[in-house]
Amino acid sequence: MYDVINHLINTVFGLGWPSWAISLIAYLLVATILFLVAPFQMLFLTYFERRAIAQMQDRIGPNRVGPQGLFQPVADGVKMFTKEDIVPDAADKWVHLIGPCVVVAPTMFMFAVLPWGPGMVPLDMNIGLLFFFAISSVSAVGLMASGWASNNKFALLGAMRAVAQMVSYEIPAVLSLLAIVLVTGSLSIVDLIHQQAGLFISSADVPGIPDLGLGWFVFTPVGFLAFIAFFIAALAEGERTPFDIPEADSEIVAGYMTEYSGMKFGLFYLAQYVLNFLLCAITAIIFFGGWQGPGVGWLYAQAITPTNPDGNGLFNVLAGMLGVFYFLAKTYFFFFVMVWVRGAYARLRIDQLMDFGWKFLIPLTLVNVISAAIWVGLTKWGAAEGLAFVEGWAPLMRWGVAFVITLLLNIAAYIFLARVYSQAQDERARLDNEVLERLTNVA
Amino acid sequence: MLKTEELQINIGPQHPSTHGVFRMIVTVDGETITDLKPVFGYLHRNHEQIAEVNTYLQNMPYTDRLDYFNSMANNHAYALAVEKLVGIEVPERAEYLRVLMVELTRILNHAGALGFLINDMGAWQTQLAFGMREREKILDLFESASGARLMCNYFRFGGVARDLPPDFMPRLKDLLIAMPAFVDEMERLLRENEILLQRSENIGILPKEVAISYSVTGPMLRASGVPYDIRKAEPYSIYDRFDFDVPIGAVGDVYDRILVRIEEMRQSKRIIEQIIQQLPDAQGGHINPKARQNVRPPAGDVYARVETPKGELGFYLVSDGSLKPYRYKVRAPSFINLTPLGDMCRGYKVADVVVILGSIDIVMGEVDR
Amino acid sequence: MDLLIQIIFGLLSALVIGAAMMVVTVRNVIHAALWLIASFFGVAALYLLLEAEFIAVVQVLVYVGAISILILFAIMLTRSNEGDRLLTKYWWASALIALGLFGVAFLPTFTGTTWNMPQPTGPAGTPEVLSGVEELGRGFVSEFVLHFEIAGVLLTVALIGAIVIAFEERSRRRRVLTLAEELELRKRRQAAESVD
Amino acid sequence: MDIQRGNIIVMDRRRGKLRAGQGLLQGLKVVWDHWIGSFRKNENFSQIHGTFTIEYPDERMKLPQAYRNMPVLIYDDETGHELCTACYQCARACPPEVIHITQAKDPNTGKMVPASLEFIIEYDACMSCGLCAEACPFDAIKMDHFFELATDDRMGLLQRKADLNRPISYYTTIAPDLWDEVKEGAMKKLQGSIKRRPGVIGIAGHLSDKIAARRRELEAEAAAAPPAPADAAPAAPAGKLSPEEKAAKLAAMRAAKAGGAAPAAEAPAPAPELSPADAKAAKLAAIKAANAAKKAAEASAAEAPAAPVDEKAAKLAAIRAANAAKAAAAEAPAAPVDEKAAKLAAIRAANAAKAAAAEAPAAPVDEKAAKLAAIRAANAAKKKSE
Repeated sequence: MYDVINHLINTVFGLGWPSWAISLIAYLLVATILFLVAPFQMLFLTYFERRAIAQMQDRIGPNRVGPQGLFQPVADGVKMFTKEDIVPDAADKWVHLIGPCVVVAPTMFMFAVLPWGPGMVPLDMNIGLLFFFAISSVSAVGLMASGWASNNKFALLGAMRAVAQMVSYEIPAVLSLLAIVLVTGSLSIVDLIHQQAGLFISSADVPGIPDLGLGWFVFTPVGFLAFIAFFIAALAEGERTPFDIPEADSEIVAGYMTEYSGMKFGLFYLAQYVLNFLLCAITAIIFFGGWQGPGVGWLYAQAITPTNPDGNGLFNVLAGMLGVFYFLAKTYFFFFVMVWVRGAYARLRIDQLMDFGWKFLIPLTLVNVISAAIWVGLTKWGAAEGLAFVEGWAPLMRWGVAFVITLLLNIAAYIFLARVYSQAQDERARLDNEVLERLTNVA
Repeated sequence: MLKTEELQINIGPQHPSTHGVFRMIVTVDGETITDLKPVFGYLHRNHEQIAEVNTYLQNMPYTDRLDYFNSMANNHAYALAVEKLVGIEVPERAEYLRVLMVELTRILNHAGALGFLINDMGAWQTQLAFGMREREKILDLFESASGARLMCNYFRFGGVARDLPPDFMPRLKDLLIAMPAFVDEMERLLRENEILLQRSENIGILPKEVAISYSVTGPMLRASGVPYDIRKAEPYSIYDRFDFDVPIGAVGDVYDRILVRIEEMRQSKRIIEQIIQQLPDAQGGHINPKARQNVRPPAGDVYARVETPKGELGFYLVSDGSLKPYRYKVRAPSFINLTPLGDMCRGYKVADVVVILGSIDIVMGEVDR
Repeated sequence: MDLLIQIIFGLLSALVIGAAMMVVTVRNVIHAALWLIASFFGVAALYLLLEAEFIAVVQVLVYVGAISILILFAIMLTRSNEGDRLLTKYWWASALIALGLFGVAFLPTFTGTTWNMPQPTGPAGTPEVLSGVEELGRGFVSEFVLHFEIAGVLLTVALIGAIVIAFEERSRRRRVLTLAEELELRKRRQAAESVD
Repeated sequence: MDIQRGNIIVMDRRRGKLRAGQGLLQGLKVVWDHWIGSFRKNENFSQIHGTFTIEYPDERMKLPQAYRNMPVLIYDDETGHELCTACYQCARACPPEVIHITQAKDPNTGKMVPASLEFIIEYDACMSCGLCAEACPFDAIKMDHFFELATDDRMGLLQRKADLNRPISYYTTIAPDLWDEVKEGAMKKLQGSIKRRPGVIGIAGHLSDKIAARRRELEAEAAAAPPAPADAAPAAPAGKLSPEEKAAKLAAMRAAKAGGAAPAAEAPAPAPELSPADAKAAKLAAIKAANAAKKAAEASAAEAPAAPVDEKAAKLAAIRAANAAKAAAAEAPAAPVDEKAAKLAAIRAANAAKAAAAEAPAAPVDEKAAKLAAIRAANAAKKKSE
């Protein structure tokens, strides 16, 4: 973007503007595009969700407004905008107003580090992953503020639940990402994607494997478990079924949104769906290679010749388009999975949700971090790090041994934890003998 | 030190999951319920008083409006009561038609009830949609036979309003092909789902003794482990001709209620299969031609009861020899099953209240009357 | 370029200081907490301006995402005493004390620093001073391993302490018996009586 | 508990099974199957997959014949005669009591005729139970399949006879089998009641061509038969002439003359003498006036739906009839015997006026006027008779 604008202003018009002005313009442009993309994503996602879930329930879903009902979200948006904005008398007006804004803003921020295709990233931070999660935690403040400002029991309860849930499920999410970061040794999202080239997660370790763009982390035991854990945590962070407790309509009406109407209510929805999109996108990027896929690397390679080291323009564009297609396809697939899960399951209770997060998911991801360490040790380390016995092994052998060991470890951990967890659940549900005994003796 | 206060929360009468205009005054300590007081009467429609100014037949369509899910079963109970009072014979074929309709009602009620229960647990209506799909099919059958989907008004004194239309039986047979698949699917969705198990297992336990002392009936009672089914205990109509099992629960929690309902759908299907076999041989028409609809029963009183999908529905009628009942009393299963709600919810979490309420399977039209 | 950065710096500093002022002057505790969060944000932005991305992100993650939430929770779970007077009779004394303490803290920095702005690092062959994450990680497990471990132990102790307190609290709380438990209790009592 | 046959099953809770997510995967599988299946339509009852939505305004469900929504009245296509005989069985059977019937009367004799004059069903309170259709011994009231009844008018669901009338041909399109079952008996009964219906009574009010045809038929009969009673003469022209405004007006004027002018001329003579003969004459005059008024009103009213102008004429006629009746009644107090006659005449005049008013429902304004006239006539008659 910078190059294009620089060329346009300084070469075509010859204005000779300083570089900071041009980068400012470039950033503003990119930001504007992203700000436009985000709401459209949200609109499409709501339509997509409604259609998909309707089909899962043998219905048709919205199909009246526009072709196949595509403009239904637009109609909903018009409704939201024209609705009266009601602020309760007892509410804290300013905080009530700021709440939804603070919820929406971070989700927009998160677009800053999201790579859409090869080379298409607004800002390649070397700590992009950390940035992503740091920013996402900010929206908790907005939830808290709006729940408190509504001056409503249900709203406050919903906000408390939402924040508690977000804070606790950030831990398994980050821990499962930590395993991946251990394997790759980088926090940069772009780096993560580049490492997923090749065939299975081996292109870096095993030479001579063709670059099919299929070196996704999900194909390793470590990556797979991390993916499952991360996706569950993402469901919880995005307040999706079965973790949509903050807005459990059968208990606390609509949670922190109870006292909102009109476009403020719409902003919460915007934030939620954009966050969902981002979580799906980050899942696709970290575990499924983002824009990596068969053909992207090949297209790039086609154009690069000694005379033209940057590649041919047409092939670059084609590769970019294919990459964006792969990325969006994966992202929408994960959103479909979210919808799918929503179609199939009931909701957990808040204490069960906390139990699951703290007693099952966090231990599991901790074990997975250990697995990741073993994986790194077996595939990357050598005598220098104190692992002399792997020295003689062929790369494929090392890779295979690592695969088997981590797989066994993860499966064992999963079964063990599942058993312990379900036993704990049974124990909780049974009659509390101790208390009964005590009470009997009192009498 | 942290201290929690007891807090009163009103759930309802305007609340998304109270199954109508129903209010619960919940006293909570933290998230645990210490007391729950059900408040009803918001939907009171003066049903019993209206019935006393109507003639006997005119009350038939009003009974549809009691439990609008199972209008056929309500009609059955009322028709039985009046027939007992007047002494009307019912032809065999009419009895078969009656039982067929009532068992279909049982399936549709349980399909809907399970769907609503899972909805209360926070599912996004998938199970409800599946249940509603089967319910719609059965309602189509009802419509072709009686003329209406919900307010069937199909039963008459001495039989049913009209015989089955010619396309009824083929469609019913089609439906019975789909039914096992549907029930199995429902079971697969509900029975082993870990989330659902967490939400329903050992929640809202109603022990046997308490259930009996509250005179709870229907699937609620059977889930608590009491094998009491009026179809077996006091076979009315022609229920003694059919072979079916009575499912009971082991613990009496929400999960058992789900299981019992699923199994009852299977048993109802069994009964319907037997009806299809035996119906062609049945004697008589769809109604006793000698039966007058504008009955003038002799002075006296009568109590007749049936096993509706929700429990024991009884009609108590007192006649003074005129065209209109002198006293008309409904023993509504929803209402009586609702009474132990407060006790059942004590000690559980707030989120469990809606699940326990959903597992009772109430219809406010019947509770408030 | 410099001018722009100066302007941004000025704005951010104004935000930080203004928000901090609001924290201590607004009457509503929740509003104060929200202003505090705004101030944290400003600080994070200042870090970004210094090209210390990692620190900025950690500032957001820890202060905005965690600590402020903790503060909000704490405020909401305790009783609010709104309407108390903000300025006591001896406000000047507290102001003096605060200034004195600030001076004590600031004096060494003031005297010990050579106030020379570091030269902007050129593009060619400069050491990566602030690309930080890896150096930070290495530092934690090599040079500062002791500090790191001590901090870890401290946090673990705090965590366990919190759990212990929570468990004590739970065991002390009046347990509401469910219907089944009550029935079981009644049975047991009857059995105990019949034995007597 | 005494279980006769069958067993008691204790539900298996599958305890002790390791629950590690298999149940969740099963649920996903079920939903996935439905998602895959949803790309085709669910055609029949034996399927559980596929969309089963009926996109209502575009596609409609085929309603079963027995479907019942709201009750309607049936009339015969050929003769235009309604099957309803105003026997009140439906009104008695109706649980919410929303059926209101007025029975028609023979204008000449004043006797009840097996036809309804007005038939009102309050659709807004109707509970669609179908008991009225079952109770009807003449199969005149049937349950319609039309269900799009929503209206924004509060009185829009108060259905009068004109709104309720449906031809048999319509009913056979919605429920052919049900009609076949009852067809024979119903038509036989209809023939019976047609015989007992004089004039155009019992023909659905909106079928003006049927009414005209029937009237011509009657005329032909009258012409063929030995001279009709002479007293009917003043009204006769109305029937003979084509149903036009002028004719109606003329009839009304004549009626007024007959009713008002004739007795008025006679009035001075009998009044002072109070002789029984005069009283008789007065009575005769009154009756004549009343009959004439009635005929005129009826004739004009029958034409009313055709054109609003005719309605005006009817209104005029009604008013005149009322005046005539008033005038006739004015002669009455002469003798106690006459009083009775006069009263009768007055009441009849009032009825005639009412009937005339009731038959002109097309335009509410005129209807009001006619009603007003009728009420006035009734009041006047009452006053005078007292």
